[in-house]
Amino acid sequence: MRNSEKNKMARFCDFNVPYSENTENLRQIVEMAIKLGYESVALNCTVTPGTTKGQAVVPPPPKPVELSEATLAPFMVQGKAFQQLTRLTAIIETHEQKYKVNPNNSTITAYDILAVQPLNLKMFEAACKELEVDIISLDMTQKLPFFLRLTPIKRAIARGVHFEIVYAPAIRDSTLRRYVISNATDLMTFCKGKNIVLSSQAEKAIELRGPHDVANLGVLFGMNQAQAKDAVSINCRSALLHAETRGSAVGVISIERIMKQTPGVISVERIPSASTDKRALEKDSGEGQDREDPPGKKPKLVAKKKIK
Amino acid sequence: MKRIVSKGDAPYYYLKVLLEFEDKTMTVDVLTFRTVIMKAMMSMYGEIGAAVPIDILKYDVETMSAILRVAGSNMVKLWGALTMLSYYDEKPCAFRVEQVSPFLMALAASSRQLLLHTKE
Amino acid sequence: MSLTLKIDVRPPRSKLVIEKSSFDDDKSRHRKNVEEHHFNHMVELFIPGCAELPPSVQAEFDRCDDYYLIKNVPLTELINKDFIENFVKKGSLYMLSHNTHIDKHNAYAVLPTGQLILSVHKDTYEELGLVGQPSQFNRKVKRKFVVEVDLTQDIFVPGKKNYERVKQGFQRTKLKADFLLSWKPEGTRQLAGSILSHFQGSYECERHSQAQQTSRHTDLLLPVVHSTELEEGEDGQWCSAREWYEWLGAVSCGISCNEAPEHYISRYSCPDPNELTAAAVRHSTTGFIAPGNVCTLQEAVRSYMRDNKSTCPWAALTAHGFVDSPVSWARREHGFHHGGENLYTFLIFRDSNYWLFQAVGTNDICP
Amino acid sequence: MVRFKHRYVLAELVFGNDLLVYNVTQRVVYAAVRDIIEQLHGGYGIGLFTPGMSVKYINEYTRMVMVRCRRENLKILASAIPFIKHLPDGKGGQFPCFLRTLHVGGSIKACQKWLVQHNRQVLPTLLLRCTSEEEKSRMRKSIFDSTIVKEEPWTEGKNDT
Repeated sequence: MRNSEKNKMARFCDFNVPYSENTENLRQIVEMAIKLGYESVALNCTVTPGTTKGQAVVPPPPKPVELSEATLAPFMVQGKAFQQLTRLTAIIETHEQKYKVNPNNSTITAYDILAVQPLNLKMFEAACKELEVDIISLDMTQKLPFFLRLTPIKRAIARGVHFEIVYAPAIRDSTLRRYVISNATDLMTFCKGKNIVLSSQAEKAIELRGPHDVANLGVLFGMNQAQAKDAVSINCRSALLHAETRGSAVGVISIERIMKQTPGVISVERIPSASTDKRALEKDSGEGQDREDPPGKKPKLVAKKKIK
Repeated sequence: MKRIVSKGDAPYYYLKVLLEFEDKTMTVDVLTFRTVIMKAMMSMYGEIGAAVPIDILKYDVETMSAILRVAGSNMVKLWGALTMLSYYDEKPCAFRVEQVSPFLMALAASSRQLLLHTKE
Repeated sequence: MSLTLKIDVRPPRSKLVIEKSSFDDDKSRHRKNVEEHHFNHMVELFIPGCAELPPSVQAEFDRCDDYYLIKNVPLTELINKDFIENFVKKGSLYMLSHNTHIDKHNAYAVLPTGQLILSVHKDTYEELGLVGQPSQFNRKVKRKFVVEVDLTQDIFVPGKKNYERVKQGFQRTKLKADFLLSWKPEGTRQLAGSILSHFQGSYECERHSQAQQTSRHTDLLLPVVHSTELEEGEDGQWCSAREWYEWLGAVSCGISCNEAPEHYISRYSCPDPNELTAAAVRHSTTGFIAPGNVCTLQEAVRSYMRDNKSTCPWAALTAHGFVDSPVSWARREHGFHHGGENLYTFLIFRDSNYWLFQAVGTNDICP
Repeated sequence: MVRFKHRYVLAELVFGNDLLVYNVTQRVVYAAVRDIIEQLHGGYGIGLFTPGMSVKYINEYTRMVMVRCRRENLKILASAIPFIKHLPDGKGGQFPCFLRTLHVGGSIKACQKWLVQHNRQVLPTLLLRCTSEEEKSRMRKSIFDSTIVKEEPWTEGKNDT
């Protein structure tokens, strides 16, 4: 599977670099991200599906930014590589749009990460409970159009879906900051610091902040020290791994991995998923993010199996 | 022989920070630098935040880097305020926090920036 | 159940251990402390009342061993039988993976006691198939594991089950890293350089030497300390150990604290009471410094302090540990949260008393 | 049941001049509290504080206000209330006024019980303050139905669930 080789480490990630046609600006942002110590960024395309009749308007994934040798020099060391991912954020408001975010759509699967931004409670609940997405992003720069509820959030955490908090708007403007803080702390009361991804959405290079700074912001939003650091490293990785398994099949799957050196099945891991028994899920929810780490090297989908 | 173990919250925290303007030619003197920090605290935590004692132990005008000292209980707040700062005098800028430690001694060197020296 | 958000704005935890003892004390652990702190990247000596570094001490600094950087070494190379027999068992071998951030990457180290320590992520751990302990930090979510392989065990030889298992694991995972290496052979018959020739054929090797730096201070205010009292004197006759430690840090960072600037800028100044010294010298060396060197250095400083009749009231020797080392002291696990500090300072008095400051960051076990 | 816990702060509006009756609404008190918190605790304080905050009750005659906040934010509110010095009079000006915190309760009901007790004690003094019979009857009425919130409580947007 893509990227699985590189995903072994708890690298620092920024999963929201808005993609724009302005390549120069984009390059500056990515270069700044490298300078600050990020090892992985995701270029984000935001779309409102279903705006025209018929097929959703989903652009093909953006091409990675071309970087000079000099910027990549710190990664030339053994075992490191800079990773550029692509991410699609779909703004959903109606049921019609919801069905457009279909993992079977080939343009959508071409993206590494799939995120949704629900605009009302119905869509939020749908995103938490059933939609096959990796990240739920809420527009925190204004008063949320609905009240968060514990049940769907719990469900989303159990499914391994992550919530995103973007910090760059808070840096940009003091009014937006108020809303971001208020919404982020609100979200934190429900999810208790679990399954949070902190990302930038920086429009300019100067709006990016270093990973440790961002982790500290997480503490101000109500996470504890360890959780806050995870929100810029491990959780991003979990979201990415969630994305990879989503691409392989809808529903419950088990991955069997075949080693090169020793032929035969080495380990079987199960990924908790939507249609699993709810009780079993809640039991797992504590370490849900950890359980779903699929094995590192070349996992090969062998069989689909339902867990009773 | 006597042994004192202090665990948990350190009385002071030290931050090695660097102020960066989008316009690379900008420089500020130490007084302005202090004002920038105070403004950052003010906008984030209001008057109570602005009253937090912060010491600039060392400031280098050339690189606009400084070593700050703050009470341990206010460290997270100060760091957050520095992170959130985006403008000074309408000019976009950012604080880069390079090292944070409860021991001033630890800021003297960092093995992550270790340069291997070769004898000529 | 109620929903409450507890915002805990306390800083990450840290530990500072201050110990007071005498070099003459049988129970004194000064030697053990130095020897067990395996990986140092900077050693700094501060002597007040001296304009120049004493020649005997300078000689010790010059005698610090060179170290090597060996690139792209697979871990299977470390369990090579020749390597274990010729180097691990015949001397003190210090190896530490270079440019691996312990909070993000896998990190490896070989201790002079013959243990190979791997601090690996969950995926690598599972693939490795070796028995290890989950990291002491973040116990709830097990994401890092520490695997110890004792290289010096008699049964750890090719053909034995354990050995083959380790070897298979390393081959399967293809773990590789750049290593910093320093080797001190037992006895004098062998040359330290022979380890280089072992690797030179197959891997890119670089020889590095310690970088030394001296800085001199004039008219410096020294805080007054009393060798037997760690706490502040009741009537302000001497400073507390903590104040002194902060002050030494300030000197090392190049902060001038003779007089406090404007109150608005900083309220820090040299702790009271203090006395003026005409000159002071600070000498540091950076690189990959084996504890043996620190030991001899400490001895040299002690003998200088005993003989010298000059005005120097004390000397301070600080060693900074690698922030990304998987162990801090002995085999105590070390991690990196925001700083990864692990360092110690000896404050050596003329009357063979000493204070030892051991400072560790968040993800660390109390030394 | 999962719910937010709140704290209700009962405070008395103290005007510089007792004889003037100002038209103080919930909206005015809400804005005053919010502004003072922003001044004292900045954007971070206001961001933490706004969710769950509302002015639940106000009585112009007995000059009582009840402010609700989340339990964990009580300290912020309690520390900020003494700093209110003025309230806008609705004509673009300000009049001096401060809030005297009288009681903090965990539910509206507890606060109401306390308020009834309190009103009983201060009723004679309140009645003295009135100048006409009509005013007296209005005062009595307002005390009797002190339990009933006259308007919908005003907050920014809606209340929490």
